Amino acid sequence: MSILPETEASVSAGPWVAISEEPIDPSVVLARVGDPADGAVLLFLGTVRNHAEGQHVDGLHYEAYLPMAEKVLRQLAEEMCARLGTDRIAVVHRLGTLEVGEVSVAVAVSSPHRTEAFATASTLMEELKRRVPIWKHERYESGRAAWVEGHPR
Amino acid sequence: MSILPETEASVSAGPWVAISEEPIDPSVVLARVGDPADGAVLLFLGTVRNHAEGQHVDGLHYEAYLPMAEKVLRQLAEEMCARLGTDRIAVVHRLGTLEVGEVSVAVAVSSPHRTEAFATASTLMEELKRRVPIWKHERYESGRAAWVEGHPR
Amino acid sequence: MSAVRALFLARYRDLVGTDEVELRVDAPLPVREFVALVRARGEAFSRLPAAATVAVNHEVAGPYTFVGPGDEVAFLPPVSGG
Amino acid sequence: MSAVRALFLARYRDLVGTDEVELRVDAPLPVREFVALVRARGEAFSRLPAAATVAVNHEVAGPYTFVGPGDEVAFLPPVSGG
Repeated sequence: MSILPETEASVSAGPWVAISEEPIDPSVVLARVGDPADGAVLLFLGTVRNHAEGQHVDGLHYEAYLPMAEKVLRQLAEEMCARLGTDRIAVVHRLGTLEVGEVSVAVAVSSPHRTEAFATASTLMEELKRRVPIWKHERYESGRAAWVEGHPR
Repeated sequence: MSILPETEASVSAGPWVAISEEPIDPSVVLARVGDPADGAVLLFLGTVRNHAEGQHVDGLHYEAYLPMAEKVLRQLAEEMCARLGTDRIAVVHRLGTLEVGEVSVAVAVSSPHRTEAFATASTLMEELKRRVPIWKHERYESGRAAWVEGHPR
Repeated sequence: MSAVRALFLARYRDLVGTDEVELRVDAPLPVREFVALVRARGEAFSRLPAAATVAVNHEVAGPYTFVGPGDEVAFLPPVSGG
Repeated sequence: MSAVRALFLARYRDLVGTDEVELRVDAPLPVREFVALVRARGEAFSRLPAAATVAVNHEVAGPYTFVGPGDEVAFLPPVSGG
């Protein structure tokens, strides 16, 4: 027997966070944010580049330590929501094999004014690259492949 | 009789710039940028907020000094391209009557790394708000309407 | 033709009650004097700020930029696009 | 059960040649000692850095965090998501 009111579950949805092997659709991520009170919407997409450290890249593979990656990414999104004062943040990271040009990560933020949206999306990306246990394995034109570790820039 | 090679016209398309009464489709703006060499794509949307300076906003109207607005916006986009080192910038500003939630301006930038994309989109918006001769006429819930001048923040 | 077109945008149009007037100008004169000429056309025009931003032929002009026959001078309130 | 699961991610998995081993641990011990125990399992394991980042139960742990029976300890190379 529940004594909680039925509406309890919908009080605050929190940020939308996902890690998935499915291709990322930017318009779906964008649709997760926005509000009549917001004057700014920002969408960042990370895409697979055809070059890295002077080598020609053919494609890559992302691997995650999934339970921890999901937990850390959610914590991070919640920290950003606390800073923003709303839950209008969406973030999704792709796993598996990606070709050049495909979207590896998408972040959407909406806010009343543009400066918070820029700062939040930028900090979220910086911290994601620092904290979330996901690794990139690059395939080069030369036939070689290698794990990338850390972020030179 | 032309002595220019036929490919001349397609050497550099420059940034994509538009000022229009047509509703803005974010996915169309996004599609104007991106390149296999780019690892970052940024889309900024300005949307009509339901409040301004403590008043409830019902909707608004944008007016431009069109020939100058088009010229200044193009100059600005070209300055940003020069800074970025590529022409992968798209910007469109809406004119006419807009309801709450509609997109008034969209900026898309792609670049090899994310920091330049963030800096370019942010500076472009700042300069657009400072230099492009476009004015906002807000309609309030109270029935009053007023020109907005300058940008309090 | 010896006319200069003066355009009034946004709130300035509401202020003066028209979006455009033509002024007869026989010789080039500085923006500063041209603005004074416009403001002297009547009570409505005198509401324009003496230091209003103006653009000459789609380019923001300083007070000593010269305006002559055939030019287009636009009176621009502080902008609020974005 | 008195086992601790040790997981090896990304390049560390390639280095040791397996993604997981179980170690018998009768009493809790600091991460630092647990890592030494893993590295002593053989030549492949000794290639893991002595100061590798490890997570205990999905939380980054310092060298003096205690690891005990039932815990999951993951060896994490520097991350490169994004």
